[in-house]
Amino acid sequence: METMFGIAVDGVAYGMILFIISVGLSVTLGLMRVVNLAHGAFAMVGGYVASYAAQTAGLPYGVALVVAVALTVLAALPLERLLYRRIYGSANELAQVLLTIGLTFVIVAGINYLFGPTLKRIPLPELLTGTVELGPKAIPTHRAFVIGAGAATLLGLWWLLERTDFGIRLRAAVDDPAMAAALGIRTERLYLATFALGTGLAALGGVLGAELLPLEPYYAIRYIVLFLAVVAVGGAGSIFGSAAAALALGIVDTAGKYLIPNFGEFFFYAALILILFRWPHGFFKGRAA
Amino acid sequence: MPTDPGGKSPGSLEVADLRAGYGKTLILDGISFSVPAGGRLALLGRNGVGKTTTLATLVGQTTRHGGGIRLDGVELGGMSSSARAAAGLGYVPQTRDIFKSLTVEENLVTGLKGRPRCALEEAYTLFPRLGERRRNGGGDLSGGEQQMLSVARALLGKPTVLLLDEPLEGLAPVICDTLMAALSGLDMTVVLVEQQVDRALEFADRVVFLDRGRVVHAGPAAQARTDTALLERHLGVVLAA
Amino acid sequence: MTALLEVEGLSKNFGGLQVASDLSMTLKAGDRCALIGPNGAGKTTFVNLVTGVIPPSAGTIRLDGRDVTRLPAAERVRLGLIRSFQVARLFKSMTVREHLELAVLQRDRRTFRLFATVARTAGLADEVAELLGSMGLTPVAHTAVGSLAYGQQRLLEIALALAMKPKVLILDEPAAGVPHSESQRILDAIDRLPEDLAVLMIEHDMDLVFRFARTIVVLAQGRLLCSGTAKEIAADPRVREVYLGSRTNAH
Amino acid sequence: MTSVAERDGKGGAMTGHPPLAARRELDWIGIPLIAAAGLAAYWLLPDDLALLTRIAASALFVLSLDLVLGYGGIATLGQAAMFGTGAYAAGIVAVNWNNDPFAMLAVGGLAGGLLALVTGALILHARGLTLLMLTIAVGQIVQEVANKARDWTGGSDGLSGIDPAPVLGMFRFDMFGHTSYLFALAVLVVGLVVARRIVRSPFGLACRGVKEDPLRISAIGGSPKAYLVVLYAVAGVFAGVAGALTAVTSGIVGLDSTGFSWSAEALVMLVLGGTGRLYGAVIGTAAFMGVHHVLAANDPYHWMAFIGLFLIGIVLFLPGGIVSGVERLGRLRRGKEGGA
Amino acid sequence: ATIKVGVVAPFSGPYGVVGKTFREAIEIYQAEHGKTIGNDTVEFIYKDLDQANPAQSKALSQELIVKEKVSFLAGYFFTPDALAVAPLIDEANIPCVIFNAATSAITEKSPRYVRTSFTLWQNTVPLAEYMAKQGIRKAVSAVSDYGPGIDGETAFKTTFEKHGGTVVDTIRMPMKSTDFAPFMQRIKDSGAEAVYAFLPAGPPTLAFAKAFNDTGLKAAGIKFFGPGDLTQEPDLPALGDAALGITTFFNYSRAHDSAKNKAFLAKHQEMFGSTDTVTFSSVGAYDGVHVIYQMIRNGGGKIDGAKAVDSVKGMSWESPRGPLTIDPDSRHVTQTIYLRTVEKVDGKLENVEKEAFPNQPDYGYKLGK
Ligand SMILES: Nc1ncnc2c1ncn2[C@@H]1O[C@H](COP(=O)(O)OP(=O)(O)OP(=O)(O)O)[C@@H](O)[C@H]1O
Ligand SMILES: Nc1ncnc2c1ncn2[C@@H]1O[C@H](COP(=O)(O)OP(=O)(O)OP(=O)(O)O)[C@@H](O)[C@H]1O
Ligand SMILES: [Mg+2]
Ligand SMILES: [Mg+2]
Repeated sequence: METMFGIAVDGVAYGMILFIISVGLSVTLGLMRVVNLAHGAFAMVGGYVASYAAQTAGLPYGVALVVAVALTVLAALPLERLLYRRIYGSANELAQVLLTIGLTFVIVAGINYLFGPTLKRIPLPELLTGTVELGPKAIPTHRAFVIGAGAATLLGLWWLLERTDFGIRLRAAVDDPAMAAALGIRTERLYLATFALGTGLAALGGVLGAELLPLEPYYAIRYIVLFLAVVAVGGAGSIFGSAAAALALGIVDTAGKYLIPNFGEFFFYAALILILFRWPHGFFKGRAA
Repeated sequence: MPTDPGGKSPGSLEVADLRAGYGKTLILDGISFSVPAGGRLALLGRNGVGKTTTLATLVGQTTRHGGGIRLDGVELGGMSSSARAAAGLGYVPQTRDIFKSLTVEENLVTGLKGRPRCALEEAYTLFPRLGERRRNGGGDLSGGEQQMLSVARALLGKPTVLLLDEPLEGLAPVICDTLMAALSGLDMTVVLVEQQVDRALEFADRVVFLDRGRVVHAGPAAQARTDTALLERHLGVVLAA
Repeated sequence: MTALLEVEGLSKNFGGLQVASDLSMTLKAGDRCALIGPNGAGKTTFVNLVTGVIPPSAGTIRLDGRDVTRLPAAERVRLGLIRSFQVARLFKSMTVREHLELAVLQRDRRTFRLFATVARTAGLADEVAELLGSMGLTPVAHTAVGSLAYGQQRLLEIALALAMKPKVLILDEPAAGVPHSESQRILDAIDRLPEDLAVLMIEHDMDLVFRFARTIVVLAQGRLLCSGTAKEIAADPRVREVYLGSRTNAH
Repeated sequence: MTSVAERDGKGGAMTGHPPLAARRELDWIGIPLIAAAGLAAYWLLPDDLALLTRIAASALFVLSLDLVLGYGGIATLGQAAMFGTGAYAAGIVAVNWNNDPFAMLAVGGLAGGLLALVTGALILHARGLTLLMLTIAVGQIVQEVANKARDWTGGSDGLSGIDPAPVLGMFRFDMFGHTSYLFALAVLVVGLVVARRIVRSPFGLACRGVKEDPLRISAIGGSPKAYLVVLYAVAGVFAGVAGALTAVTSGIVGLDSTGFSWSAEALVMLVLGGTGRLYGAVIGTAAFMGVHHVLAANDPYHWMAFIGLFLIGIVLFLPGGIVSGVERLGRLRRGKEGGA
Repeated sequence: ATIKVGVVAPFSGPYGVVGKTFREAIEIYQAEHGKTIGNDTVEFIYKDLDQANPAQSKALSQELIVKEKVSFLAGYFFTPDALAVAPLIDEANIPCVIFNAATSAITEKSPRYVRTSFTLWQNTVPLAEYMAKQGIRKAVSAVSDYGPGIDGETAFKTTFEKHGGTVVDTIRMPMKSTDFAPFMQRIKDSGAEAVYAFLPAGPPTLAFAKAFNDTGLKAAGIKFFGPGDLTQEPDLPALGDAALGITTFFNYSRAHDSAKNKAFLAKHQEMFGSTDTVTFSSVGAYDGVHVIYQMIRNGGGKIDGAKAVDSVKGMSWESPRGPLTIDPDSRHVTQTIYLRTVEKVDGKLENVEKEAFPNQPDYGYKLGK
C-alpha cells in the first residue's frame, strides 16, 4: 500500500514536470500543426537565460523566470517571421521536420559556443529547497511548486483556448487559413501570438524542469522523444489530454523503475505502445489529423 | 429593386481589367464589371470558365497579375485577404470551407466580425437546422447543412458586398426557396454565381457571362431571362418555361 | 427479377441523434431509384451504412442474397457494391489515367503484384481508354487531378465507380458542381450501363431526378416518408411540404 | 451543345503536369548515372573508400525509408529498428555459423522484413503523430532488447569479431576497402533496380493511392492497411539488407544502429534529397554524409551549425529536396530547347 | 619525416567536451615536450565521432590509416568504438592507445591496444574493499544499464561479498532515465546502509545526485560510494552544494597534490585561460601521448606496431595523477586509486583526496568472456 502511494506521489510529481515542459509542444504541434522539433531548443534557451540571469546577473529566481520567458519569446518572434511562416500547413510536414531540426542544430551549436558544453544550473531560492511531507512520503518542495505551476498553466490554457474568441479564431485559422482570412481573421498575427505562446511555454518548462532535465547544449535533442510521447498520448492540441498523458506516463515510468528497474525502459515503451493501441488518437482525440 | 435611389448605403464594387490565376497560370484574362451599391449581379458561365476564380480573386485568394478592384472607391487589390474582409467583403466559397474541427456555433462565431454573440440567433432563425446542430462538429454536418452554415457564417458579418459561389448546391428545393427569399430581403450588394440559372436570373438585376476568363456578355438580367439564344450560346441550357 | 440489395430495419444514432430509424428498402436488377429528402434527412448516412463506412446500430444489409452487415467496406466493394462521393474524393497528385488504372487493377485484384509493370498489364490500357472516352476525360488523361476544374473531378468520380463494374451503384449527388449543360453526360453514362445492375442516386437537382428515376424514395428525419413513381412523388403534398417547395414540377 | 471536352482539353494541356513525366525520365537515367558516378568515385577517390562504403550502405537504408515514407506516406522515426535487426542478425550468423557475405545479406533482409511485417501489422492502423510515436517506441524496444541480450549482441559494447569470408571466395575484405566499396555499390544498385520495379508496379500505384487517401482506397475495394503492411515489410527487407551490408563492410554492429538518432538522420538525408524519388535517397545521403565529412574534418567543433544552416537553406530555397532542384533545372533546359 | 597520430574522439555532440579535453592535453604535452623527436615531427590528426558508433569509428580509423597514413591511432571514448578497430590495427600493424574507453575486455581483443585511462574494476575493487572495512554489511548497487555499468556492478558484488558484505539489491537504471526518485525510493526500501552507484559522466549524474539529496536518502544516513565519473570536475559547478560530501573512488582529481599536477594545471591555465575542463579524460590523453612519444623514441623513428607496443610494456613514469606502470600482460596502466570527498576549496568545489590505494591493476582483465 505504501509502495503504491509512493509510486503515485512520485509519478504525479514527475508527470507534472513532463506536462509543463511538453504542453508548449502540444500548442505548436496540435494547434498550429507545426511539427516543431525545435521545441526542446526553445526550452533550453529559456533555461540558459534563466541560469545566466540568476547565476551571473544575480537576479532572484522569480525575476529570472520572467526574464527567461520574455527573452525567449522575443528571440523566437523573428524566427516565426523569417522561417516558420513559410512552412505552416500540414502539406509541409516534412519541411517542418527538416527546418526545425536544422534550427535545433544551429541553436545547439550556438549555445555550445556561448555557454560551453558543461552542465548549467539555475540556483533555487531558499523557499524552494528542502522537502514537503505528504503522509509517509517526502517530495522536494521544488516539485510541489512545479505541480502548482502546472495546474495553473493547465487551467489558464484551457480557458484561453476553449473559452475565448481567441481560441476559436486560432483553431479556425489552423483548420483553413485561406477561409479564415476571407472571414477577416488576421491569421498572421494570430499565428505569431500562438507561436509566442508556444515558445513561452517551452521556456517556462525549460526553467521549471531544469532540476530534472539538466541544462546542457544537447538538451534540445536529448528529450524531444519524451515531449513527443506526451503530446501523442494526450492527443495533439488537447491541453487536458497533455496533462492526462503526462501524468499517466509519469506514473507508468515511475512504477516501471520502482518495480522492475532492470526493464524500466522496456516497460515504458511497451506501455506507450499499448496506450496508443487503445487510444490511437490520444486520450483526448487530437486536433491534428 | 430595394436600393433606395440616392441612398448612401455603401457597397459599390468596381472591377477593372482584372487578370489573375494560380501561380503563373493565368485564368482570368482581363475582366471588368461593376455593381452599384445594393446592386445584384449574377455571374454565369460554363464549367471551368473562371467564375470561382473571379470571386476568389476578389477576396484575395489567387495570384493577381493586374487590374483593379475598387470597393466604394477604395482599391482592394493590394490588401490582404483579411483586410478585404474588414473592408466589407463577405464570401461563400463553392467548396463551403467549413472549419471541420470547430463546432457549428464556433464556426458561426468566426463570422461575427466583432458583433456580439447574441447575433448568432439570426443564423438560427434563418436556418433552424443549424440551431438544432449547434454543438455538432462542423465536419459531421450533412452536405446541405454545411452549405447553410457557410452562407450563415458569411451573412453574420453583415458584409457590404456578399460574394456567393453556388450557394444553392446541395440544398433541398424548399431550402433554396427560403434562402433566395432571405437573400432578396437583404440590403447589400451581391455577386452571385449559380448553376440554377432561372433562380439566379430571377434574383439578379444584372448579369455577366464569362467564357475562358473573359466577359462575353453583360446586360440586364430580365432581358437575359427571355433571350433563349443568349442562354443557349453562353450556357448551353434552355430554361424551362 | 432478383433483389440485389436488401436493407431491413436499418438504424443509426450518433449520440442521442437518431439519423436513421428502421429503414428498409430493396433494389432489384435494373432498378433506377432516386433517394431524395431534406438536408440532413440521413441520405448520406444511409449510403455510409449500406457501404460499410460506418456500422449500423441495428438492421441487416444483404447484397445478392448474402448478409454483408458485418463485412468491412472494402469487402463489400469487392462484391460489387460501389459508391461515388458527395464531395469529390480523389488522389490529388495522381493523374486521371492513374486513377482509372488503379481502379481497374484493384477490381481485378492485381494490385499485389510487386514486380509487374502497370504499363504492360494486359488489357488495362484499352479498358482505361474506353472509360476515359465515355466521360470525355481523354484530353485530360495525363493531368494531375489537383488542377482539374471541379466539374471534371465529378466526372472522374463517376468514371471510377463505373470502372469497378458494379452490381449496385450508389451515386451521392453525382451532379453537384456539374453544370446543367454537362449533367447530361452523366445521365448518358448511366443509360449505357448494363440493364442488370441497380442504381441508386441521391440528388437535389429535380430535373435530373425526374429524368433518371423510375422510382423515388423520400427520406425525412431519418425515416422513410414515402416512395413511388416520379409522378406520384411530385404530386404528394407531404413531399412538397418538407422537400420540394412550390416551384418544382415533374416533367 | 459545344463539346466541353475540347475546351477543357486546352485547359488540361495548360495545367498539364510535366513534373511527373520529367520525373520518369530522370528516374530512368538515374540508376545508370548513380552506378557510373559510384564507379567514378572509386577511381577518383581511392583513399576515401571507407566513407564511400558507408555512404552506399546508408543510401540503401535511406532508400528503404523512401519506400515507406515517399511511396506509402508512413511517417516513421523507427526505421533503424529494421536496419539494426538486419545488422545484428547478419552479425550473429556470421560470428556463430556462416560468414559468407551473401548469406549475411539474406539473413539480414529476412530478419528486417520479418520484424517489419510483425510490427507493421501491429502499428500501421495508426496515422500521423501516433504512428510516428509507435515507430519510435518499437525502435526503442528493439534497442533495449539488443542491449539486454548481451550474450548474443555484446550489449552496449557492440557485436565485434564479424569477419566476413571473401566475396565469391576470391575478394577479401581488406582494410583498403576496395572489396567493401564495390560490394556495397553493387548491392545498392541492385536495390535501386528492385525498388524502381516495385514502385512502378501495380502495387506501387496502389501504395501511392493509400498515401494520398486511404479511405478512398477502401472505397474502391482495397485494404489500405494490407498495402501498408506489405510495403513496410518490403522496406524492412531493404533496411535489413542495408544493416547486414554495414555489418559485412564494417565488421561490427553497435547499439546505435537501432537507435532513434539513426532513424532521424536517415529522415533528414531523405528529405534533403527529395522524397518519393528513389534516387533522391542516394543523392541526399551522399550530400549529407559528404558535407558532414568535409565540415567535420575542417572544424569538428562546429559542423553542427553548418549542417543546421544547410538544412534550413534547403527548406527555404529548395523545397522538395536537392532532386527537385535538379528536376527544375532539367525542365528549364527542356523549356528553352522547346522554345528555340 | 612526419609521424602522424590519428585521434578519434567526440569533438562535437553531447560528449564534445571529451574531445576538447583530449585536444587540450595533447597540446599541453606538445608544448612541454616539443613537437619533434629526433628528426621526426609528431602531428596529431583529429576525427570527430560524436557518439558511440562503431561502424563510423572503423570507417574513420580506416581513413586515417589509408589516406592519412598515420602510425598510431589514439583517443576512443566509448568501448564499442575502441573495439571496432581491433581487426584494423592488427591488419595494418599499428598501435592503438586508448585514452578513455573503460571496459576491461578491450585490450584482450588485440595485442596492439595500450590503455592509459582506467577500468571500472580498477576503481571498484578498492572501493568495495574499503566499504567492507568500514563495517558496512548491507549495500545496494545502482548502475547505468550498459557495459561499464554492468562491469561495475559485477566488480562491486564480487569484491564486496568476498569481504563478507551482502548486496541486497542490484538496480540497473536505464541510460535515458531523467527522474531518479523511484530508484531512490527502492534504495531506501532495501534497508541497505550504503549504496554503490555508477553513472557515466553527463546530465543524468546531476539529476541523480540531486535526487539522492532531495528524497532524503542522505538525511536517512545512507552512505554513498561510487567511481568518480559522478563528480567529474566540469560538472561540479552545476551540481553545486548538492555534491558536498559525496565520496568517490577514482584515478585522478584535479585537486591532486603533486608538483607534476600543479605544473600540468599551470600550463593548462596558461594555454587555455582556465582549468575548468580538466578532468580524468585530460590525464588519460596526456599520459597516452607520453606513451606514444616513448614508443616513437624506442623505435628510433621506425614504427612497427607490435614492436612499439612491446617496447613500452612495463614502462613506469610519474603522471599528474601519480605513479603509473604499463602492465606487460594487460597493457593497461596500473595506478593509484584515491578516495576523495567533494569539498569547497577556495570557494570552488573539488574532489579532495583522502586516502590512496596504490598499485591497482585492472582486476577485470581476462575475467569476462
Ligand atoms: N488550384 C488550381 N490550380 C490550377 N488551376 C486551377 C485551380 N483551380 C482551378 N483551376 C483552373 O482554373 C480554371 C477555372 O476554374 P474555376 O474554378 O474558376 O471555374 P468555374 O467557372 O468556377 O467552374 P465550375 O463551374 O466548375 O465551378 C479551370 O480550367 C481550372 O482547371
Ligand atoms: N458523425 C456524425 N456525428 C453526428 N451527427 C452526424 C454525423 N454524421 C451525420 N450527422 C448528422 O446526421 C444527419 C444526417 O446527415 P446526412 O449526411 O446523412 O444527411 P443527408 O440526407 O445526406 O443531407 P444532405 O442532403 O444535406 O447531404 C445530419 O443532421 C448530420 O448533422
Ligand atoms: Mg466554380
Ligand atoms: Mg448528403
